[in-house]
Amino acid sequence: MQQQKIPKELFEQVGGNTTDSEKISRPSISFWKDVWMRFKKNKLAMTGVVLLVILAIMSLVGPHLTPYNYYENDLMSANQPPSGEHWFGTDELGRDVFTRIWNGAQISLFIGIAAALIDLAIGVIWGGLSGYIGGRTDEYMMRFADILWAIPYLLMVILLMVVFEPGLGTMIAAMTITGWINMARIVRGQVLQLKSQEYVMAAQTLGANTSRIMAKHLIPNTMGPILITMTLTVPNAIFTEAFLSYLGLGVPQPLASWGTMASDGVAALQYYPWRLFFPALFISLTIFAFNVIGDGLRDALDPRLRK
Amino acid sequence: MANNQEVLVDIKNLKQHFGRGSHKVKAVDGLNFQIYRGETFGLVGESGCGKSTTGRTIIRLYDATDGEVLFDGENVHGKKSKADLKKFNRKMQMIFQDPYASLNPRMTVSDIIAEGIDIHGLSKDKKERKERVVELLETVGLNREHANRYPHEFSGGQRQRIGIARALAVDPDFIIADEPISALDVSIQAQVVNLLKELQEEKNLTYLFIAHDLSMVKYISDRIGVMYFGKLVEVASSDDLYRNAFHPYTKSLMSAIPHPDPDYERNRKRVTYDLQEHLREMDGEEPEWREVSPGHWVSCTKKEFEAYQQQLQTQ
Amino acid sequence: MENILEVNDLKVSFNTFAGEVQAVRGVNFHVKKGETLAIVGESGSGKSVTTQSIMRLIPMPPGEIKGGEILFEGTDLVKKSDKQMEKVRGKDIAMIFQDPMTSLNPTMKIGRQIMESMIKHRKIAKTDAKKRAIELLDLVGIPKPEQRVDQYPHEFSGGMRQRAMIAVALASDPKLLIADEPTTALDVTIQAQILELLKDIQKKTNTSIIFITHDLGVVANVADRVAVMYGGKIVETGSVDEVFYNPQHPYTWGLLASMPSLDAEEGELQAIPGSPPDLTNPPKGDAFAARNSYAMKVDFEMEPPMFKVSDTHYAATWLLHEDAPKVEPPAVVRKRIEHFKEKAGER
Amino acid sequence: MLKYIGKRLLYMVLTLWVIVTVTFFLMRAAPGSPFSGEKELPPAIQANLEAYYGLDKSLFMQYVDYLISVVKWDFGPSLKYKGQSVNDLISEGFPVSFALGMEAIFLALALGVLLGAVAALRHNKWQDYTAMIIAVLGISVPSFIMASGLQYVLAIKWSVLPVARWESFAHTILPALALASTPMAFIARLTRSSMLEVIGNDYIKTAKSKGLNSTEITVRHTIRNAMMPVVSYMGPLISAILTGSFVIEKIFGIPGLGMHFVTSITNRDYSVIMGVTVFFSVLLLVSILLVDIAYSLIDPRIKLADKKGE
Repeated sequence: MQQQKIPKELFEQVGGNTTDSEKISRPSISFWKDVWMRFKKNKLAMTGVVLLVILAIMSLVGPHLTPYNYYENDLMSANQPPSGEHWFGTDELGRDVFTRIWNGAQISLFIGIAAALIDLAIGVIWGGLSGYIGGRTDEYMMRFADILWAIPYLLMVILLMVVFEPGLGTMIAAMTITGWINMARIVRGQVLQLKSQEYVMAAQTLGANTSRIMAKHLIPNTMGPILITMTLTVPNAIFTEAFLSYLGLGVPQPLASWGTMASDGVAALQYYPWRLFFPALFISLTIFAFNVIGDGLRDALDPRLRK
Repeated sequence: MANNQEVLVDIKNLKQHFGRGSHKVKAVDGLNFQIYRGETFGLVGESGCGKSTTGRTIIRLYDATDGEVLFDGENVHGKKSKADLKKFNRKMQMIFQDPYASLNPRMTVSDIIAEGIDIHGLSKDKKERKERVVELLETVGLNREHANRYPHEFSGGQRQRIGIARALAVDPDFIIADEPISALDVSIQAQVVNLLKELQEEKNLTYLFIAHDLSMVKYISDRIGVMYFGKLVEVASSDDLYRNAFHPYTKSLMSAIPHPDPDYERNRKRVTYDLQEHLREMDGEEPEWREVSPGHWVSCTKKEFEAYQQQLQTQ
Repeated sequence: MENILEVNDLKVSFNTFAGEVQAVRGVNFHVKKGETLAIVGESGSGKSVTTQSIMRLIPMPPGEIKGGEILFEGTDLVKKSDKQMEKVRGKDIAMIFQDPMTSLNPTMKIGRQIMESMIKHRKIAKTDAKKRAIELLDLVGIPKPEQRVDQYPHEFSGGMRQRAMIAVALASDPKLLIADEPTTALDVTIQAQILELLKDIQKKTNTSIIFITHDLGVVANVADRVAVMYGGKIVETGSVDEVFYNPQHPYTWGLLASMPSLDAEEGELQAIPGSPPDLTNPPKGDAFAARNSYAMKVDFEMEPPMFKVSDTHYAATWLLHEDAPKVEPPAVVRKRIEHFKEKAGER
Repeated sequence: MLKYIGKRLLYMVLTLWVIVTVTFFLMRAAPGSPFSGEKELPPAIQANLEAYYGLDKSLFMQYVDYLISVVKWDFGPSLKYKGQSVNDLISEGFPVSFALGMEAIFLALALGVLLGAVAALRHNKWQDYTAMIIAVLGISVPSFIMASGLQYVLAIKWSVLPVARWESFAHTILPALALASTPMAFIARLTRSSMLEVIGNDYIKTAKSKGLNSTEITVRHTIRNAMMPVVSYMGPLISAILTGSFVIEKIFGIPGLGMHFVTSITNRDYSVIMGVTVFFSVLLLVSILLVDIAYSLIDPRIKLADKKGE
C-alpha cells in the first residue's frame, strides 16, 4: 500500500458524532401515505382509479346529457345503431341506450357498493368478535359460518331471487346472506394473527382494555386486507347481478341495469350486436377497474415489498 | 448475596399447560423461585423450554394453570378487580423480543411511548404528555425529533429502545425482559444491555431477564435460573453457577457457548447431556429441589446431592 | 498453500425504491486450500451479499455486480455465463444457508434433495446416488440414515435439517463450501454440534470453507483467518490470533469490547454507540467514523487504505498512518494485546 | 385420516340438511300455487292435484316427507312436465353437463396453469403482462357475455365452429371455452402469485446453489409447491363451472342439467328447482371433500398434521 501525503492537521482527534448516526434523513411518512405512494406507481391500478372516477361521474351526469330518459318508449326508433342522435343506439322499445347505460351504472354500482358495505359491517363484527374472544365462542361462531359457507353461493342467491319479489333490495339481501362470510373469515384470520403480536401484548401489559386494543391496534392493522376484500366484493356483486339478470331474475323493467341490458342484448345479438356491446363493455370495464385496484392495493400493502 | 434482601416476586409452583387431553403441552411445569428487589434474575434455557411462557404467565398475559405469582406479597393471578389489575399493570412491565413485531406499525413513536400514560391518565394535558415522551426518548438515547416518526423508520436497536421507553412510561418496579437482545447485532446488544443496567441503578428496577445467550445473561444477572423442558434444574448466583455448575444439563449448556477467544476455543471440551441416560442413572427416583450450597439450588436425587456436596468439599 | 478463491475489488449494488444501495463497496480477500475464512459483520455489512455474489445467487435485478473480479482457481466467475455458472454451483462451490427450516424443499424427500446435485454433476445412476446419499447422511451424523433418506424435511428437527443441508452441500465433493450463518437459527448445544461436524468434515475432505457469522465466539471456534466487514467493506483481515489478540481497527476493538468475556471481572460493557450507516448514501471517508470515538478529522474526509500490519494482517484505519497519534485501545483489547505479545514471546 | 374424513362427512350432512330445509321452506313460502300459471282449474281437480303432490298435508308433514324422499334419493315428479320425474331429468341432463364440465375444467386448469407459470417465470417482462392482461379480461367479462361474444364472432361471423347444439366434439369447443374463461383467469393469477412466492423461498436458492438449471428448478421445485393453492382452488373451480353451466347451456342450447334448471326457474317448477339444487349441493360438497383429501395426499406436511391430530 502506498501512503499518500496527507496534511498533518487532519490527524487531529475529534471523536465520533453519534447523534449524526442516529439521524434519520428521510422525511417521515405515515403508513397510508407510504401505501399511496407505492400505489401511485402502479400504472394499471391508477388506470383503474381513473376509470372508476369517470364511471362514477358519468353515472351522475350521463343521464342528463341527452334529451331522453331511461323509461320512455319510442317504438318508431327501435333498434337503431349508434348515431349522432342516439350515441349508443336504441333498444327494442326505442329507448336511448346511452341514457340507460348511465342509469344502469347507478344501479350496478349501487348494488356493488351496498353489497360490499353490508358484507363489511356483518363480516367485521362477526369475524372480529370471533377472533378476539377466541375459545369456545370462536369455535361455535366459525362452525356456523362454515356451514353457511359450504352452501353454494349462486344457487342460494338464485333460490332467494326465485322466491321473493324481484327488486334491488331482494337482490342485495340475497347476495349478502352468505356473502359476508368471506369478510368474516379474513377479519378473523387477521385478528387471530394480530392478537399474538408483541405490540398487542405490550398494550395488554400496560392495562389497555378491549375497546382500546380493538380501536388502536387491531382495526388499524386489519384495514389493509379489509380494503382489498371490499374492492373484490364490488365486482363480484356486479357480476352476480349480471348473471341473475341473464336468468331473468334481475331488476324489473323499466329499470335499467347493465345486467338486464346485456341480457336483452344477448337475445338480439345476431341482428343488433351493439345492444350487447355497450352494456358488456361497461360491465367489463367496471369489474376490470375494481380488480386492478384490488391488485394494486394488495401489492402496495404487501409487507414483503416494503423496506 | 441476596438472602437478606426483600423478596419482590415470589413464584410458587407455577404451571402453564396448553391444550387438552393428549394435545396437552406442559410448557411450564411447577416452577418455584424468588426474585429480590433490585436484582436481575436471569432465566436461561433452549428454545421451547418454556422460559418465555414463564415470563408471560408471570405478567398475566396467560392465566396460570396452577400456582401463584406473589408480587409484593399479593397474588397476581386469581380473581381480580379491574382496578387491582391496573395497579399491577403499572408496577410490572415487559420488554419484548422482536423489535419489529413489538411496535404497532400504524402508530407514531410518541403514541407508542405514551400508551401507558394515556391508559393510566398520567398526564394532565397534551403539553405534559409531550414533555414526558421527550424525556423518555432522551432517557433511552433518542431525541425529540424521533417522536413523530413511525417504527419502520428505525433500526432494530432503536426500536428496542423505544420499547424500553414504552415500558418505563408507567414507572414500573419490575420489568420482564423477554430475550430483549437476541434479535440485535452484537454491537447493538451492548447498547441495550448497558441502557438496562443504567436504568436499573437510576430507578431501582428489578429485572427478570430471559435469554438463551449465557454469556450476556451472566454479565447482566445477579442470579440465574436454568430451565429445561418446563422445569428449573438449577438456580444460583451467576458467579457460583459459572464456577460450580452441578446439574449435567447446565454443564452441557455452559460448555456449548463459544467465546470470542481462539485459545479458549481450541481447548474447549464440550459436555453432552443425554436425558435418557440421566433418567437411567436416577434409577426411578424423582429429583427434588435441594440446596447444595447456600443459595445454590439444584434439582437432583439424593445420591446426586451427596455427590455434589462431596465435589464442593474437595475443591 | 495456493489460493482457491480470490476476490478483487468486488462491488455489488441493489436498486431499490429509495435509490441505489451500495451493499458491497470494493472488497478484497482470498481463501486458501483447506482453510476456513470467517467473515464477520453485523446485518447490512454486506457479508451475505459478498458470498452470494461468489455463487452469483443475488437476484439480478435488483442486484448488480458493479465491478471487480471473483477468481475461482484462476478463472473469473463474474465473466461466466449463466450456463457456465451452473457447472460451478454445487460441483465446485456449495452453500449452506442460515435457516434450515426454509432452505429445504418441503415437498421433496431428503434423499432426493441430496441426490440431485450428484446426478446433475457426476452423472451417476440413481441407485448409486441413493447409496451415496445414505452414506452422506451417516457422515453428517444422522441416525438410521436408511430410513431418514426417504423422509420429508418436516419430519426432521432443526438441527437435523441443518445436518441434512450440509449433506446436500457435500453431495458433489465441493472444493469450496460457503456457510452463511449456518448456526444462527439454532440453539447453542446444536450449534456446537454443527460446528464440530463442519470442522470434522473439513479435516476429512480438505475442503475450503467461507464461514459467515456475526458471532465472534463462533469465529474464534472455526476460523483460521478472519475478515471483519463494516459498511460494505472489509476493515480488518488477518489470522484468527491476529484479529482477536492484536486487533487494529477501532470497529474490531468495539466488537470485542462490547462482548462480555468469561473470566474477566468485567466492568461496563463498552457499547459501540449509534447505528450502522445507511448504504444508499454511504458517508464520506471512513464509514465507521461517526461511531468511532477515536475518529480523526481525516476519517471524515478520506477513505483509509488497507495498512499492512504483518504479512497476513491488514487493517483499514487511519490510526495506522505514521502521522496518526498513538491511541490507547479499550482495556479489554489491551489485555488481549498483552496476551498476544506473551504468545509471540513463547514462540 | 379416517377420523378427519368422518368429521368432514358429518359436517357435509349437516350442511346438506340446512340446504334441504332452507330450500323446502323457501319454495313453500313462494307466492302463488305452482299450478296458477295455467288456466283456471276446477276446485275438485285442484284438490286432486294437490293431494297427488302431497300439498294437502300440514307443512311439517310435507317437510318430513320431503326429507325422507331426499334421503331415498327421490326428488318426486316435475310439476310442469307431466309424467317426468326430477330423477329422470337429472339422469338425462347430468351426463351432458358432466362431459361439458370436465372439458371446461381441463381447459381452465391447463391454460390457467400455463399462463400463470409463463407469467411468473417471465416476471415483469412482456410475457407476464400479456398473460395477465388475458387473465384480467377473463375475470372482467361475465361468462354469458363471453359466450355470446365467442358465438357471434367465431360461429356467426366467421362460421368456423357450430353455433349451437350438442352433437360432435366441434360443438363442445365454444361452450367449454366460454365456461372455462373465468376460472382459467383465476387459476392463471393464482398460479402466478403462488409461483412468485415459491421462487422467493430459500429452498429455491438452495436448488440454484446445487447448479440446477432454471428448467430443472421449475419442474422439480417450483411447480409442485406452487400447485398447492391451485389444488385448493379446485373446490371453487367446480362450483364456478357448475353455476356457469346454467347460462352456457342455455346460450348454446345444450340439453344439460343446467338448461333444465334455468327452464325450471322460468317456469317456476318448484320440485325441479328443489331437486336440482339439492343434487348440485351434494355434487359440490362431495367434490370439495375429495379435493381436500387429494390435497392432503399431495402435501406431505398435511399428513403429519393429521397424525398429530388423531
